[in-house]
Amino acid sequence: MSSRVPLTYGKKVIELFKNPKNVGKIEGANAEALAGSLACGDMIAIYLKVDETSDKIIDAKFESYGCAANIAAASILTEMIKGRNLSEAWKISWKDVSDELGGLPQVKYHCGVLAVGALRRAIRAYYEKRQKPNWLPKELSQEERHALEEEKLMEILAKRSQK
Amino acid sequence: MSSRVPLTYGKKVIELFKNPKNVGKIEGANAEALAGSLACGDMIAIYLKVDETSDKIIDAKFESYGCAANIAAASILTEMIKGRNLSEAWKISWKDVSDELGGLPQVKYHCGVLAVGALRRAIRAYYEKRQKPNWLPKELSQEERHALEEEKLMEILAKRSQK
Amino acid sequence: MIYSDLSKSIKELIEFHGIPKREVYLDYENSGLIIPEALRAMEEAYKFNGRGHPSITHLPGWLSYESLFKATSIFASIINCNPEEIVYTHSGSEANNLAILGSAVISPKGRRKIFVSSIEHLSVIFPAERLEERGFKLIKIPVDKEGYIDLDFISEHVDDETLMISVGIVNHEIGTIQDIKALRDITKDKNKEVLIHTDACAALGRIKLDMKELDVDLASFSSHKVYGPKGVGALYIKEGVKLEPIIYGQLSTQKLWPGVENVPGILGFSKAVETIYSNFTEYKSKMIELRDMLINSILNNIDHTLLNGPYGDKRSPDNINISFIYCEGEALTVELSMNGIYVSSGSACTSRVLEPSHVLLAIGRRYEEAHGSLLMKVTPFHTKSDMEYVLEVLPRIVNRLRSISPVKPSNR
Amino acid sequence: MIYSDLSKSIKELIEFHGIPKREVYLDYENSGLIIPEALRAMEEAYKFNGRGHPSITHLPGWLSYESLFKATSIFASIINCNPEEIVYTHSGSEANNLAILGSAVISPKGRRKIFVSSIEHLSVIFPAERLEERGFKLIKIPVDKEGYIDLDFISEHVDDETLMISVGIVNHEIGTIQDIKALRDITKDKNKEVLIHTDACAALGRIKLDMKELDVDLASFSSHKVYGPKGVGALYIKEGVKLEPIIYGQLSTQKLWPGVENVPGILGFSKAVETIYSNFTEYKSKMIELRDMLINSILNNIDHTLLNGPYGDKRSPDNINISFIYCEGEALTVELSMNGIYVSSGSACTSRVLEPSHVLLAIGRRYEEAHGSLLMKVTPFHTKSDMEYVLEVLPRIVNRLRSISPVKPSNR
Ligand SMILES: Cc1ncc(COP(=O)(O)O)c(C=O)c1O
Ligand SMILES: Cc1ncc(COP(=O)(O)O)c(C=O)c1O
Repeated sequence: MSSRVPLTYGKKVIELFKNPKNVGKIEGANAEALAGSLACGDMIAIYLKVDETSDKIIDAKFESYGCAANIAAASILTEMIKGRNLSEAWKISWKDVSDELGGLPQVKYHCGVLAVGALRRAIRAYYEKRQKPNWLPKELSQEERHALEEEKLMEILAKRSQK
Repeated sequence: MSSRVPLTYGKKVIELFKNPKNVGKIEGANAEALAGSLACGDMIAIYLKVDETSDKIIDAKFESYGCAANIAAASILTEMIKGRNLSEAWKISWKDVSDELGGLPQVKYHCGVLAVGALRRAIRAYYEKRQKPNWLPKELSQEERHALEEEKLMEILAKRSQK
Repeated sequence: MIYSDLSKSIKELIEFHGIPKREVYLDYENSGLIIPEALRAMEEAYKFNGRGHPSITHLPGWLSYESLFKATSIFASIINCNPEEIVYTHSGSEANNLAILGSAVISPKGRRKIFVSSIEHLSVIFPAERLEERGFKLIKIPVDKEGYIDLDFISEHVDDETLMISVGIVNHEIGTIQDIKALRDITKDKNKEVLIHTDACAALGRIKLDMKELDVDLASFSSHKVYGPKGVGALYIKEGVKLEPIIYGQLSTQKLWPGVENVPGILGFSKAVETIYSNFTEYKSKMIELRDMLINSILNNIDHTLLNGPYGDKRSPDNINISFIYCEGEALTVELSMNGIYVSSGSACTSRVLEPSHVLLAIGRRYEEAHGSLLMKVTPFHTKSDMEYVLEVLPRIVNRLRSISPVKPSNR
Repeated sequence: MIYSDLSKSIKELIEFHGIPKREVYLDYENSGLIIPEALRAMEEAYKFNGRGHPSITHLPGWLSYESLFKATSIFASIINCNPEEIVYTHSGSEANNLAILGSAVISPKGRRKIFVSSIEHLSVIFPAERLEERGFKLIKIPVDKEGYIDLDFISEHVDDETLMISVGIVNHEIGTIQDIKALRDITKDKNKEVLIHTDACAALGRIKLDMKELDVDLASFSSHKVYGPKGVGALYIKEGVKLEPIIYGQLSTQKLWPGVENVPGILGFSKAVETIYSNFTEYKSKMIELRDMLINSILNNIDHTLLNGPYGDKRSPDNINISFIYCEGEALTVELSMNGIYVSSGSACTSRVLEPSHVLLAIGRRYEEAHGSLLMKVTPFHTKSDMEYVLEVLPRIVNRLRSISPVKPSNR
């Protein structure tokens, strides 16, 4: 098989992979979203419980199908956003996630992107039936765009290979 | 350097290379000839003392500049011809020399050719001032031709490289 | 990433990982142990023969030549060919490149079609794709769900323009043992000039190989795949088949690959092959026993698993390749490693290219099935207790990963 | 000749030859001893690291990676470059091929001129000649009587169309140490895009090498030439310089040469380089002492001898190449062998091609001078007493062969 990429995960990644924080769904979550797909080999679901008056994230959980970096990225992201306002949470970039993990190998940047993509989708989902705040951009952010592109690409590839 | 050919000399070749028979010139030789050249890296001189009435070879010696196979070929050829008539000696081919040596490696066939070439030239030299016998062909034999070709080729190559 | 960062992070990782109490190494798809006898043969050569190298005008050279000759004769007699039909390279990849590119260089006009199966090793597929860029026509032979090539496709498509066909006798990922003799007969029936190449890197040491019986034109081998030293490959070239070098320099006893021969490596390689084949019957049944122990237990005890490749006698004795659906392969390999079990995966996450294993896709596996695949190869030197350990650890890991996943077997 | 005959005749030869009482091996132009430290490093890798190979998703892979990293860093720091600038092949010949062919593959339009010196190793000249067949223009740089390249020629001929220049820093046959820095400056002055390649296979371990100072783009190395294991070569590729692979397959940490890395071999190679350079000052003066002992004594005591290559400091510390006029080189090597002295020769008789050493012809030696040449290379591990033995035996052999010859020094 083609397993020849140096996976130079830092200690933090492996630690969180072994013992991820905040795994699972949230009973009564008021926002959730998915990014990635089985075909991608990468999929992250983010569940948020947001305080309706303060827009503060009271609880955050995730589910992940993917590599060690994927699980670690989702785990650390949920830790980073707990207790923050949605507007602050929105500002977290894939790079912030990677830094918090002690640096991701280049081939694994997309794991950070996917985690942030899922989070931002969840935030958008939260505002779906609510008044949209000014800080929420209309256009897709970089991370959301990348997640979407990956999903579409895989759909095409997967279809092609099934022919 | 380019020294990468398997030299698979038989025991006989090495034995004669170490202790060649009939080395040197003959005092009062009545025939002698040279084949090859320094530039070829291969050169054999054959000296013959021939009984004028019987055309029998009474003594044969050689000098050689060349590889182990070259020295061995010249040595064994002088042994093969001693006591023979010139007509019999003429008939000895490079293949006979090779066989007598227990087989020469392919890259060394030309050593046998050169030895026989020198001998045949000596025989021709002998008949230079004498009545030529019927068995002596007018045209150059294979071995003589090859010796000549090698000499000419080397002359050209050597000249070219000196430019 | 630059070297010093890389090194720091790997060191950290190694430290954090720790040395597991129990270890079972199964990543023979990549590389593995060396047989002690082979290591010893190589060491002795370095001490006594290594100074010389064959074909020189002195004693150490002759001694080297003689030892090289002996080693080659032993290898040749095991695969039933003449020693003159063997040339050495430095790896199986090089042997495959030499076979494919070296035939193409001197291909006659009008013979520009090359067939390779869609599940070949990349060191067959990539050179063939290079030839495509240079104007050859590359045709990928389809395979069925177990990886068997479509023989009808060959009899339909091989024609006067066909130069060569390359199909591995044992597939390196899914263990499919092809019927190369049938392939050969069908091909030569259409055009007897077609060169038949088989990549036998994953076959040597796993099945008996007989060049006379297979009657192929070219066959590739790799030393480290048969538990010999690294740095040695070999190509069988049937008498009369012509190739051109593809790397240029001083040729010596190796008439197609330049440079000083790796004589000590070659002696180690030959010794490894000899050791395996002198215990072949025993080793083979040992491997089959261990293989089936893993396959049967995993398929029976872990849900949503799929065997990749054929089951039973038509499968290479060493090969276990199973997809764990709803699990991602890299995560599996990393967690297995932390438990001392070392395997590889067909997941895209563990490859340089975006896509998962081309072999699994070619047999019709979906992306998610390929992503969740694990490849393990047993050797005659593994024990039942090794397998028991794997069977104890693996279900736990699969369960944990599935429990984290947003897509569960149940909610699909 | 078929193998079985060959084997029979070699066995006979070995038996007849016998093991000489005293042996001095000097054929380092071909191959030679391995440093015990290097052999040990390789053995240990096979025992502990060898199972894994770098860059895999498990512990043995990470351990392998780490050891590969360490070995490369040591080698890189000795030749003063970054470890990222090293790629491994399996031989010096492969490194040279990769440098030359791998640059040409992606050469920009209009850059089709390649310069190589006329005394390069065949693994540089042959790939360059292949490129000539593919439409490149090959220009051989002339050399003077000592083997120095003509720098004026370069400044006259290098132009906008020039793609690359390849000149070995130490010539493998005549030991000439080129001024690569001057070559570089003159070349880049004419066209700063020109790639400068130097074959450093004969230089490593003999002179100090500093990639930053030399400032070349590409440099080739061979492990067994520096008393390391066989099966390892390396190419220095300056940061930013682009090459394409010339052999295709699975790439891993080696981004230009496919196949599983020869990690144990690489560890042995690095250890050999480290061992030599940590004793460099001592080793160098030792080699120079032995070299000059041989050269001076032969030139002084045997008539009609010619030193090939420069004398003194500008000559590689290990290299002795002398023509014995009126003697043929192969005969010399064989008789020396029977006396336990193992050397090589530039005679046509010892080469596959009709002609004698192209290096000797290029420096203006006549054919008969080239035919009578002997090449000996000393190591730091030889002794004065070894040299004394050579000096005792050699004159006797030269005299005997001259006495058999039809052309004597006197009658010319
Ligand atoms: C089927 C097959 N072909 C070729 C190769 C390449 O061999 P190597 O690693 O010696 O280049 C391998 C192993 O990696 C293989 O399994
Ligand atoms: C200058 C030079 N270049 C290249 C090579 C080739 O190295 P290798 O034998 O590792 O292919 C050699 C040695 O033979 C050499 O001396």
